[in-house]
Amino acid sequence: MQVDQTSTIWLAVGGILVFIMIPAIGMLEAGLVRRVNVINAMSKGLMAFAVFLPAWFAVFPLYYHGVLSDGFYPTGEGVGVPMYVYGFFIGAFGAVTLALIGAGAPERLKFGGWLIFSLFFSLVQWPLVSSWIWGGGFLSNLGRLLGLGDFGVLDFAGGTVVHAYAGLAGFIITLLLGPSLRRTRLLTNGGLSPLIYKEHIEYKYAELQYAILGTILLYFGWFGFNGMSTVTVSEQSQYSIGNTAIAGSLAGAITALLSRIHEKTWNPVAIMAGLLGGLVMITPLAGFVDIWASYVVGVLAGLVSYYGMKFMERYYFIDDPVGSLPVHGFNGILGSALVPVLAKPGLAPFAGLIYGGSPAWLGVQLLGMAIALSFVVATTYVVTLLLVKAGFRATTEEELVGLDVVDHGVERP
Amino acid sequence: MQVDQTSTIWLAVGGILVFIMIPAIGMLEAGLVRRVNVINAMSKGLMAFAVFLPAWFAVFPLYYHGVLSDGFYPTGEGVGVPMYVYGFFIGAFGAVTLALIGAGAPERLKFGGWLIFSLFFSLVQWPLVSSWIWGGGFLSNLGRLLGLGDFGVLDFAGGTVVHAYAGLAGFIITLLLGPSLRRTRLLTNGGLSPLIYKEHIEYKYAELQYAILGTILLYFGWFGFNGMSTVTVSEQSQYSIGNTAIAGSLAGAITALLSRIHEKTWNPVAIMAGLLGGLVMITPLAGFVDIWASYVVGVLAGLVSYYGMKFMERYYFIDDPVGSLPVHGFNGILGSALVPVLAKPGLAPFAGLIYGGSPAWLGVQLLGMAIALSFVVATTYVVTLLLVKAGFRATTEEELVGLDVVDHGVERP
Amino acid sequence: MQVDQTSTIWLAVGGILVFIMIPAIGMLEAGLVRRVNVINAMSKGLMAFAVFLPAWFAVFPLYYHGVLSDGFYPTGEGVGVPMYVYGFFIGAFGAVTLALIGAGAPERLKFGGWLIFSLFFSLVQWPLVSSWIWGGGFLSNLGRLLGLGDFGVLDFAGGTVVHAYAGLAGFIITLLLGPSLRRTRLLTNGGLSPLIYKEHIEYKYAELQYAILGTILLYFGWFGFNGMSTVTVSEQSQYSIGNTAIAGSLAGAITALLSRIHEKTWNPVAIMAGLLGGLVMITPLAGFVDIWASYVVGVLAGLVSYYGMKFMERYYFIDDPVGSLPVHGFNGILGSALVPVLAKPGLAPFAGLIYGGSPAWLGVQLLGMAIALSFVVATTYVVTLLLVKAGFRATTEEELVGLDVVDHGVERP
Amino acid sequence: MTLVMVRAVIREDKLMDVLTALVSHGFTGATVYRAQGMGGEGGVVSIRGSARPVLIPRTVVEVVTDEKRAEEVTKIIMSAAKTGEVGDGRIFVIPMSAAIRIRTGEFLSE
Amino acid sequence: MTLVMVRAVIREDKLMDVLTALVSHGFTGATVYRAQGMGGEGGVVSIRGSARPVLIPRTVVEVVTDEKRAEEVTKIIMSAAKTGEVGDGRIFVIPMSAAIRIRTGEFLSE
Amino acid sequence: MTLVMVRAVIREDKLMDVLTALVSHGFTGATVYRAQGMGGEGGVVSIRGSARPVLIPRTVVEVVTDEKRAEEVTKIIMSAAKTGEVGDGRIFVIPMSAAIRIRTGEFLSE
Ligand SMILES: Nc1ncnc2c1ncn2[C@@H]1O[C@H](COP(=O)(O)OP(=O)(O)O)[C@@H](O)[C@H]1O
Ligand SMILES: Nc1ncnc2c1ncn2[C@@H]1O[C@H](COP(=O)(O)OP(=O)(O)O)[C@@H](O)[C@H]1O
Ligand SMILES: Nc1ncnc2c1ncn2[C@@H]1O[C@H](COP(=O)(O)OP(=O)(O)O)[C@@H](O)[C@H]1O
Repeated sequence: MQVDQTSTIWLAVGGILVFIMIPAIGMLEAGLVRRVNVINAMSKGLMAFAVFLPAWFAVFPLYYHGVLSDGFYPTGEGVGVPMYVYGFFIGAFGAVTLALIGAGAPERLKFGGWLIFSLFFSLVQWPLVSSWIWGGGFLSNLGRLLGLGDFGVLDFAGGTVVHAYAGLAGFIITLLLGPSLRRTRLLTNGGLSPLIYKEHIEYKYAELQYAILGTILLYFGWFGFNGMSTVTVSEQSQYSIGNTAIAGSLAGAITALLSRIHEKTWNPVAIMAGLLGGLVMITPLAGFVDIWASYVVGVLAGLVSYYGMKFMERYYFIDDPVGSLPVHGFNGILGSALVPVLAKPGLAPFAGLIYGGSPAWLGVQLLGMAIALSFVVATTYVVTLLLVKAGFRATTEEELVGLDVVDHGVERP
Repeated sequence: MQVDQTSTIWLAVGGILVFIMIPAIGMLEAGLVRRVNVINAMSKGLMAFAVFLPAWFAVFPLYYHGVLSDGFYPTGEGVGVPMYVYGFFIGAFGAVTLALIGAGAPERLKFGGWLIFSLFFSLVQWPLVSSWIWGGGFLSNLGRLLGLGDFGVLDFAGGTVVHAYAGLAGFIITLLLGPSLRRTRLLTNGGLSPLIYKEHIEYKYAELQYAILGTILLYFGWFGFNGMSTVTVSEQSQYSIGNTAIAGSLAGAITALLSRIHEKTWNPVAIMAGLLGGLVMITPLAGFVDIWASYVVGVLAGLVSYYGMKFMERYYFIDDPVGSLPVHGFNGILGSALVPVLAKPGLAPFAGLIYGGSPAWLGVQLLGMAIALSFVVATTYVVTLLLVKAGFRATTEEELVGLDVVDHGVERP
Repeated sequence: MQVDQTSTIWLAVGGILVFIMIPAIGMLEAGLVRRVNVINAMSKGLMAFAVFLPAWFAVFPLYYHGVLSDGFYPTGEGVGVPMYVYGFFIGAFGAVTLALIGAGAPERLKFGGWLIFSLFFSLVQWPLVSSWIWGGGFLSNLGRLLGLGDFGVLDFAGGTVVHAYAGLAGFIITLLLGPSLRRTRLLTNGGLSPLIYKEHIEYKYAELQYAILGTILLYFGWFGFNGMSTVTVSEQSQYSIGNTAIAGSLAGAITALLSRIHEKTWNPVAIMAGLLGGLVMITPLAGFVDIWASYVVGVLAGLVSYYGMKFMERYYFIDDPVGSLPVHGFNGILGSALVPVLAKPGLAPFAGLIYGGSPAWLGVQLLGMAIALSFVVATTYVVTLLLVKAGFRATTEEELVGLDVVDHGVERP
Repeated sequence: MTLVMVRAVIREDKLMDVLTALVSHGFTGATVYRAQGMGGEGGVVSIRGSARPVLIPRTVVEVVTDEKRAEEVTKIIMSAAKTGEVGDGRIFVIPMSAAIRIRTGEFLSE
Repeated sequence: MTLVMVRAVIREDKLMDVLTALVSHGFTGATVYRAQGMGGEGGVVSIRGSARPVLIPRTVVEVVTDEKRAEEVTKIIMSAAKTGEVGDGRIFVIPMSAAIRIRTGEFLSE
Repeated sequence: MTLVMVRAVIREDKLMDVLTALVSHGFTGATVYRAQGMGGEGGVVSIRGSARPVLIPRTVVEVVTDEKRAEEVTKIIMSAAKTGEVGDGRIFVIPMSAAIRIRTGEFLSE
């Protein structure tokens, strides 16, 4: 087989852009947690690829043999992308997923426990689940298996495989870890006793700038994430890129406006939630839909992200300061569900409902998502339970002092 | 039409690189303003693309129809770049312009007012002005319209369309906002009364590191900005890239030296002004001139940037802590004016004066620049006046407390 | 000659990625030095390219004529990469080397002295040494010169030309500057007197986050550094990229583990040393070895980086807070020495020992490395000695107050 | 007239309330410090068996005034800083022997 | 009972030791400040001919207690903060006239 | 001999001048704090109708000395910190009952 040079450049550059998103998620988390957990958050960003990539390169050919042939990822007749370039591109998505899960359950899981989860994720969970959809696995053929036509679960760049996955897994972990001291007290209507006050006051976004930097690097990398998921450089590339530019931006503008309306302030955390939420929702759709659809998605994602975050804040037992469940979970699920609705023939292999497509696809898509995500939830639940049992939940004392000191021996003045 | 794959990669990657410059300008501003405006500066960086991109994708085909055909940007015979990839590339330049204007008028315009200006800029002002030069508009045909030959305004990557534009627009806004408290007192020879002292002392570059980070990301992105403005990958690409590497660097070395001479210190703010000033001045020339010219430009830009900043500091009524007018305005204008002087035949469509070119081109170029920039100045003036009238000028009190609290509700310890 | 478009994109993008590593090294240094030297460290990162690039573009055609022909870098029959694109790519490596040397000798060399060294480095030292190996110079033909066959020194992306070079040069400078006050006192068993206590306490990694950011940008850029050193896009590209992804990550995981074992904490500084050490060791090998080899390299580099740093810490007269000698020097030398051992036929021009290759190559490689590095050490020694004689060693007082104030006039609160 | 220094250790987020209350009662001068406090039960946690005090972010407001008005200042601060929860802080009153305005050199008595 | 404020200027890295020692002796309240110190010989360097004081990072621990226990507090701090090297710091004892708990308004006598 | 604490609230950028002046007169010990000040007119602004105090960056220099030399210290600080503009700051003198050197345990009388 011959090397398809332009596709290889496309995926190599794409993988590099996605790569920077991995530690950027650590930056984002660092800006939204207590000051005493900043180094812990950034370290998780580094370890996400340090653990995932070596594991992934060793195992992905086993899981992804369905789409590899002869050392190449076949992109056409007689030409292809060398296997390890393709593996690098896909692997970067996996490490992003891992980093996102980490950000969804910050401040209370000890580092050793997190690394054990990371190993399970890297060797088994993600390779398996992602291969079901992207590696030629059974969910990509679900329609045929069920006798519902050629339809399979379609996920352009990871609405389900990355974002809904991470949002739900992070949610399960954060739930099993139990809320932080602050949340517990709010839950039990306890007052501002010294210790809880300490937690409370240290959430004042003392280093919000890192969250902004993380958001910048994430948006930048997302053009590789979505933009280069077309694999080949084609007319489709203009949609994967243009839609990404529009949906994230518009959603950020929407949440900015909503924060102004409801909070009388242009809340930067809301702006970031919107930008990222818009990017998440367009992810599964980016190369499959027309430009106008990204405006619809942008507005929807703005609403989902803003009200989703406000909604979650009420439930004190869910301690998700980064907004992982609303931003990644909700938007990822809704975006994935919209694929069989908005997909444009010519861009996607099948037509969406609004283009007169078959409702069977929607059924296949939703069923497939449910299967994949249930598996993620169930296995994450079991592993986390074991970790909590094994003592990797930080004690109240450790939580208070902060993981920077407890896990990393770093005490910044 | 067929997709020109290498050009499409070139412009997609270029657009992504330019994209990161947009929020990087917010970082740069954050490092040079008072500590109480850091989050405001970074938020403007985020909103620059959040507002501009959705607006731009909706309107640019109307303004740029002159260079689009059949859903493609025609780069040659029968091949082309898909329209929305081209639109993304150009659009990123627009958002950079908007972010630069914001950085040129920091700390005194309330966020709501800034967003209103952003809308006007995104829907009307920039699409119109940029299309005159880059979209096949009348300034690109000015010579023919005036019967002065085939000459048009040539601006390789935005010396006029981006930098002179932003430098002048920011200047107008900063002028109409009136100087900050500190400047006002210096102006009226008032002393170090508590309030003015507060402003004074908080300008001590407490977080200069963000300006350095911003500068790094800007230089990085500038290789897409200038480097990939060749549209196709050709011999010209080595000039657009090489000249960018040289001119910015050399100008930074020059300003470093000048600061050592005049201030007895290697002033990091001067170094950054030089690096960026050199990049600005080479921008309109990058792909049109030979390598040696970038050395000339580097030296010139170093002088203009350093002495320009020192010169502006005397005029207390111009409150431009980021140095937008000298760095972007002066260098942008001078660089653009040098196009018909230094352009090398074979690289540029016409020969510059030093290669025996026609003085008519210089006339056309200067006239065209004057038309474009006058329009920018006039419309910016009107819109800003309305905003000031509408109460979007921060009051002295708000200015003192800082926009982070006033506009974003963020108070960092 | 015709422009090879895909190679030109590959090297342009590669050069841009390598470019961001230059200032990133300043960030890395900033996070590991005393708080009063942060701006100095970042400024060195900026000046590394501000000085190097203008010098380099002027002189490289003289040194590199061995691989240039007719304005192109010949990559094949009748096609090529435009000379200044190639020059930009290689030049970025030179500026990285310069920045690394600076980071290896922080906090005690005054800025003016550093700039003088930078000029010598940029005009003479690096162009010369690098051309011996990469520019068709005598070390690339050493085997033939010695009658030992076609073998030459092979250095895929700069194990010797960049990392061993920088590690040793930085070591020589730091040695000649003499240890900092803190080290001196530890050396003479002096106690915690006020001044030495001040130094001691300010090494508490107050701004460790910049080191993490620097590491992130370095890893990101390293995909251009190693990944795109294949020049053409080919099957080799999957090794240069895949091996880079694996070796750095695995080494980071190893050092994390080692720090947990020895220090009972997941030390972020150790993690960074591992990530960078792994990248360094794979650098000379990246495109020449099979995927499995990067696992071997990852483990080796983890061990070398961790124990190397611990080993150096004992020798108080070597004051290398950034770990430049162990991370860049040791790993760079070992990685380069492994080329004639691990090189896989088909990827590298000759077979390594384990593939039945000739031991003569190993001899040629080691001899060549010794020649190049001895020259670096000797010339660096002479120049530094002159600089110290000329008074560019900061006095104890200046050292204490910090170079931010002394050299840059910046005093952050 | 004797001067005293009223030094209140308060919750960080009560600062603006306290200052505003002071100003509205005519006390326009104060110096403010960031500090950390250990106090009451709950301030010590044990990490791996060894006790480790937990420091809580605090703000200290220092108002110099004459002895007679000290009680008023104390009351103003107390009512503005109080939440009723453990950890509201303390007010310390310290006698002074002199206060001088640098600008004029005058000795202050209020 | 008269109260005093014991104010110790200590090395930054002795803070946890000092606080732990205080707590283990039953003194659970303290307020902590970051500061910088100039002191003893070696605190002044000359940069380009002009003297420039070098400030060393310090932590200040403030414990209010009654006069009789002040000596005990002083001793606890001294033994925990001492290294024997120049620069260990100072302890200052300042008389106070009142201490009030904001939460309850009660006057404290210990 | 009685000791006093001379506590000067000065402009942030006068710190080095003040310390240098102190050293050159033989006072080599001092402790320095970052603080924020509210004072005089102009320290309060109104944001959306409600008063909000504006805090100005300040530095506090604390010099412990014996009562007799307190005036000298005060004068040194005053002349070094003065600009003549509103906001130059204040000097407070606080009586102390003891000062101890941690390293040696000796009671200091100067
Ligand atoms: N003995 C003390 N000396 C100095 N500061 C104290 C002392 N006791 C308490 N404080 C300060 O007062 C703050 C509040 O005290 P705490 O005991 O937590 O609350 P409360 O007074 O409401 O019981 C502490 O955080 C500490 O800063
Ligand atoms: N006269 C003083 N007034 C206020 N603080 C002082 C005074 N002398 C020393 N200090 C503080 O005590 C710290 C230690 O003093 P130093 O003289 O260095 O040590 P030692 O007491 O061990 O000789 C200084 O850093 C300073 O903060
Ligand atoms: N009553 C006070 N109590 C404590 N600190 C005060 C008091 N009055 C002033 N200060 C401090 O002194 C500083 C300068 O006071 P200000 O009134 O602004 O200047 P001036 O004394 O020159 O009129 C203030 O910023 C504040 O820190």
